[in-house]
Amino acid sequence: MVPVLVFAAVSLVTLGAAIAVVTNKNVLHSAYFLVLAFVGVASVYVLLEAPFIAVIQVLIYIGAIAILIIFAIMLTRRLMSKDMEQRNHQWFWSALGALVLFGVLGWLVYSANWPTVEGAVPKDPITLMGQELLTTYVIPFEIASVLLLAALVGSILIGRESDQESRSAE
Amino acid sequence: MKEFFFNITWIIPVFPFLAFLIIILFTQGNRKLSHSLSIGSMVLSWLVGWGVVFSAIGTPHLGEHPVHKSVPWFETGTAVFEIGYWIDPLMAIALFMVPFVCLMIFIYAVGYMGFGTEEVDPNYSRFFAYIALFATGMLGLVISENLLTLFMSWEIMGLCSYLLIGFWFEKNYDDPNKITPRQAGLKAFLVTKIGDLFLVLGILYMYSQAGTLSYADTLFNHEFLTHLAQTPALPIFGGWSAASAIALLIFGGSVGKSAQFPLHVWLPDAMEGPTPVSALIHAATMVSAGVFLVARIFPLLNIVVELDHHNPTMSIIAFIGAFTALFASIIALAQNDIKGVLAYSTISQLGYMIAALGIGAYVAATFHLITHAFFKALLFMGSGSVIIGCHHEQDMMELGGLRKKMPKTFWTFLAGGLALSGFPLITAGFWSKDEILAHAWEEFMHYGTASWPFFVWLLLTIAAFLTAFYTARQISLTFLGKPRGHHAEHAHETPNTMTWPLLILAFFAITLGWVGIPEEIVGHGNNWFHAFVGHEYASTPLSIPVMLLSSGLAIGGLGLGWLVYGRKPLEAGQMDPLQKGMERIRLGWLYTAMQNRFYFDEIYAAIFINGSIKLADIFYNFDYNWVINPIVNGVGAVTRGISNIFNQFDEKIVDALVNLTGLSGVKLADLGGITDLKVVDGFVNGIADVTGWIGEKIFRPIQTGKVQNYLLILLISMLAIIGIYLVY
Amino acid sequence: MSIPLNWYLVLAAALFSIGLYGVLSRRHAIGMLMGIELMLNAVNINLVAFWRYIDPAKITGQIFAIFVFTVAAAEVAVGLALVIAIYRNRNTVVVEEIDLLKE
Amino acid sequence: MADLINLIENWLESLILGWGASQELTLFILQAIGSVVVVIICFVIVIALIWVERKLAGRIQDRFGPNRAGPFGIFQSFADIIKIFTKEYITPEGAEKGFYNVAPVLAIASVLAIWAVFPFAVNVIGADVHVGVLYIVAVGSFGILAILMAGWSSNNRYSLLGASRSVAMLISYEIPMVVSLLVPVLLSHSMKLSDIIGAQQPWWYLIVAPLAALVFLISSMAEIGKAPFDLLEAESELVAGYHTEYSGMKFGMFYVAEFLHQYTVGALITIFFLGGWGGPMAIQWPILGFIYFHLKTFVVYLVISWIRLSLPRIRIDEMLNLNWKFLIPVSFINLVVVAIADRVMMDFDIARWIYVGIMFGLNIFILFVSLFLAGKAKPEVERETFPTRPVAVPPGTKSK
Repeated sequence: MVPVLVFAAVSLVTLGAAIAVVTNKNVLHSAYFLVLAFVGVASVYVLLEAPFIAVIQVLIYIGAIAILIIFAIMLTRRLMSKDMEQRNHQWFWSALGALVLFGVLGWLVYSANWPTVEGAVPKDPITLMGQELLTTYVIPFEIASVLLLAALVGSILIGRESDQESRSAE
Repeated sequence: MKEFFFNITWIIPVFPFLAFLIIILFTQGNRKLSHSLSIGSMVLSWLVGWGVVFSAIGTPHLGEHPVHKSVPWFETGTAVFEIGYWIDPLMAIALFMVPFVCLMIFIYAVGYMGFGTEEVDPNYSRFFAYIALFATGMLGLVISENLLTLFMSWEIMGLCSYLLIGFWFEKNYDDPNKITPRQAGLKAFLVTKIGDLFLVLGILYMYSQAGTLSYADTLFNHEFLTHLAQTPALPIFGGWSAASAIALLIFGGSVGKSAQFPLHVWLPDAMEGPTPVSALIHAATMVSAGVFLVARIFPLLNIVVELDHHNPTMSIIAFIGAFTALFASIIALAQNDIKGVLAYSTISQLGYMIAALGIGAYVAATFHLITHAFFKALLFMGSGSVIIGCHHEQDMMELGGLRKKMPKTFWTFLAGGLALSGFPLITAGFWSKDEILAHAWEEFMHYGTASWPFFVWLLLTIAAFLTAFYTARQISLTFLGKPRGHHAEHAHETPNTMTWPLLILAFFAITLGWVGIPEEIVGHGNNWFHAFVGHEYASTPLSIPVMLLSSGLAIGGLGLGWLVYGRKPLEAGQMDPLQKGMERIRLGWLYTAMQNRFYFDEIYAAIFINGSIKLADIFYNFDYNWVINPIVNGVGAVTRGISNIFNQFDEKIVDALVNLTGLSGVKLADLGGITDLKVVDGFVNGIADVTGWIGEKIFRPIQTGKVQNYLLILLISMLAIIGIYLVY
Repeated sequence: MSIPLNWYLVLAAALFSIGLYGVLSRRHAIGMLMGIELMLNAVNINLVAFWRYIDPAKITGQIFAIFVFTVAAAEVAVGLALVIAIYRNRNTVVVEEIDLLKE
Repeated sequence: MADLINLIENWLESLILGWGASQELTLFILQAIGSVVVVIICFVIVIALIWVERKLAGRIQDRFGPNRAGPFGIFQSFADIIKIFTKEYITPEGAEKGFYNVAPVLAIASVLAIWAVFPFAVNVIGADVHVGVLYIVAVGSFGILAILMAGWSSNNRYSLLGASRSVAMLISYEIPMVVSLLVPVLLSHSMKLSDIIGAQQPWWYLIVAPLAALVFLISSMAEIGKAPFDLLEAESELVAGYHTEYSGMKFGMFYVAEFLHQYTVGALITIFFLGGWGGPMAIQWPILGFIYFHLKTFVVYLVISWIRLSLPRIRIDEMLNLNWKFLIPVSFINLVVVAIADRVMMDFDIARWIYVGIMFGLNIFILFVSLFLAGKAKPEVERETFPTRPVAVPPGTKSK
């Protein structure tokens, strides 16, 4: 009974925050609601007995991604006052499409027959994960690191002012 | 030795790929090192490639027992996808041609891109990186062992063709109607993507039937093919078999890549790229990939013919090919751009090959594929040499008299031109083209004049004549007579890096045909090409009337061309005698249409581009007017919304229909009023107006440029597909 | 184990749809990015839930979730850099005004 | 007596069970009580620390420090508390009310949450999670969020600038901090805090990995934003940084969070490098472990205070250079070298003290090599030198 209540509370908070993210008129508030949604998702991981993923979720999504997003919003705040319309003219169709998609997904979920297995989680998941990452999944692991490096270099290149620009600014 | 080459076949595309990576990442600053890397990698590929080819030639019964190796590449779920290579005669023949022609073009590009002069291209190194990547794609396609890697290579080439056509992306013209390299690149990319869509569908269909994509289990598995030919296809294909559906879908891919009607529009504009690119991609290799693909799936076509006689698949392919051959050669008659003529001639020759495959002349098509690659690369590089020699003047009306000024270019161009027009006995083009015509003749004899092979044969024969004629026209206008422009007067011969490849290719353009001379002439068992490539398919018997006829057509076309253009050379500013002649017999409108490529670009623009913009407009309005009143406001808003809907319906749809009917009526009446001369122009304009107008009222969110709109459409289409899936 | 797998899946589906709505309807480019983040989170919930309920003995689901994290981090870094660059060059962050593709 | 804390816990447990509560509920109540106790201890410590800090600062700066309220001014902190409680709350106009009020709470919560996983003694552990180290790093990031919130919602340029600066700094200094934390994790083969402490019982990691300890010390001093890294509240430039607009208890919460954070860093260094609760008789008498833990933490706290009171504030470019061009490379090299050395020596099965000696030598070697290399590097910006100003000289005297 307790897990059910906890699940209900967590999912309500997560979904509520998520809805606030996409509907709030102030983008900055949206970003903070995004943090709340991330916390909710992290709690879902805890419920799923994956504490490592939960902590990583907090570390990466809140510690890095959300802060970056908030930072970017602050940097570009001049242009988006909260009086401006925050949704485009196709929002109604988008909402309809999203709803239909949700319906389809829900129907799929309930019509599928999942081969669920009762079983305990591994005793030392982190060690296991480390071993798997460096044996079975070593190539994806390396590719992921290359991807991160590429993203790092790419975002620096895109984001920095070119020499000419900064010179003309002077 | 044989084993050695068969074991390292996989390395062929790796060399240029490494060259690409090194150039693009490290050596962009050093021109010499960059082109050395590019050419060096190609030399290695060429050496290994020919090693494989000659080992393959020395292997008996390679056709029945292809050599193939593969390793698991990745797996998703239970499906394992493999990567590997496949050595059979078709592959060997293509591998004979591709690395060699690529190498010649790479060397030629050194001169063309101005290495060592002050006109050197600013992106010189990048050019060599791109063509190396292109070579990777083509070689990968040739050696690939399954349809998935084939498709991957296919798309690498699509990307390269986009990058290379738009290589001079900063170029702009004063005339806004003239297509810029940037636009040409986009156009090529988008048009071929239409074909690629079909190819993907075909491959997916194949996968859904076979559960694997390797050649060994699909195309070369007779039991599976038989099964495929007896399985009915999806309902949308009518009562066809799955085999024919797959074949047609994959053929759709080659229609795009090989620029067949109706997706031919990109190739002429692709001439905006540097000339080595035109030679490399749009003559010798990439467009041949489409033909190669159809040759690859030939077992599938064969099984369709064997088990399902009434299936129109083959006739569709043959017709599209033959029609393209004729249609493109007609347009080529009236082109004044030296590369434009060659572009249409390429389309036309590809049509020949496709038609040949459509009538079952597998060997002949392969043969023509190889010979055409050599002489068309030669012609393109010759025209590039002319362009460089004449300071980027491409209009043949401004050229002339280059025979003395650029002798090497002239003689090699002449060799290529004769091969293209099929000059009897000595040129490669004669033997290969003759074999196609002979096969068509045989089919037509077999089925009689009321059948489709007759029309195929007729179209191809007329096209052969026209080919000879426009070749003579081009050579006469460019090289004979006196210079008609100041660029031509100051022409000079091009550097050795450009002329040497021309000489080498000219040699092949003449001699390559001798490997496939029919057995009736050289004695039994001496038609080496047929023996190697297709002895499981029936050989084409020599037909003396056809040979005489095609010789006559070639010589006649060349002679007529020379009579019109060469005997009395054109003066500067003089009108094209062909135009004059056609106007005299009241066919001036036809000439205009030919010059304007039968208005295909305009029609496509009116229907698809304007149409979708206009449709987008309407959706936009619809959207906007509807969504202003959110349904959240309650019943009042809902009712108002409904009335709005009716209102919109009245205003937009009903009015639109009324106007449409009215306007169409008016246009029809106009059309009736316009008599003989104005018919075609009026008709074309009428179609453009009507479709444009329909578009204006019906088609725009598709082209808004707004990413969210695209995403929404994506979502809706996905839901629609799910819906269809659920309903079925 | 009193919570059925379906609940998690439906939660993920709802989160995904909400995120999708955000991507499709926000005018602010960063708003769109936030929608994408929600969608990625939904995917991760699915992955971890499948791991827990279908194959808990192995760790594959969690490893995939980690790869999704990396992708998300890379995506957000590049995405925000793009937004900032666009803001600097075109002085806008409204997605609808970023429509050069049309021309 | 030896195990006082568990004694109390067991007594409470039996008491609550005796009242008829279920096992689950009892556990929940005990956890709640434990949390409250930890929080109270934290606050009490902070009250003491404020006095210590001010007294110490006074002594170092040649002053008396607080000396009026009570003997040696020990009641100064209580006077401060009363003052701060009675001050008026001011919310600036145009502030984002909600975030403005939440930020100080979040700031203090992010520090307190770290305490949830601390092992105070051999058998007194709040929550011994598998991923303790990661948890500490992750929870710490909420602090950054709080600073961003405070800076943004105050509707004040100085606040916003301070917040932006601090985020730039905190995010960059998190990298060497996390990387140097990986060294203890690597050496003890676990991310569980209790395992880490257990692994360093005879030999503290301060000796095995002194370089990691040094890097961690420097970067966590930057993390708490104290001098010499206190650019986020540089008075001459930014008034008071992100909490410029705060007053009364809301300011007090930031203030407490800052002190507590410094103490927490002391605790972290104790856990990761100083053997945690380890000490003579600590296992037999867990209460001694508790005392050792706080003693060590307090010493580290004093060291940090000492450093910050002695050094002047550094420029922002120097600060970022120090991080990106020195700390990050050094910490990565250190991590790799330690990993390889550990793996190699694991195969040889050598005596523990030789292992420790080699490790120590390696660390010192890396430190000196990197310092040598850093010393060779030229400063990026040549300082502009101005000609000496003419000085008014009384007539008749000879100017130098």
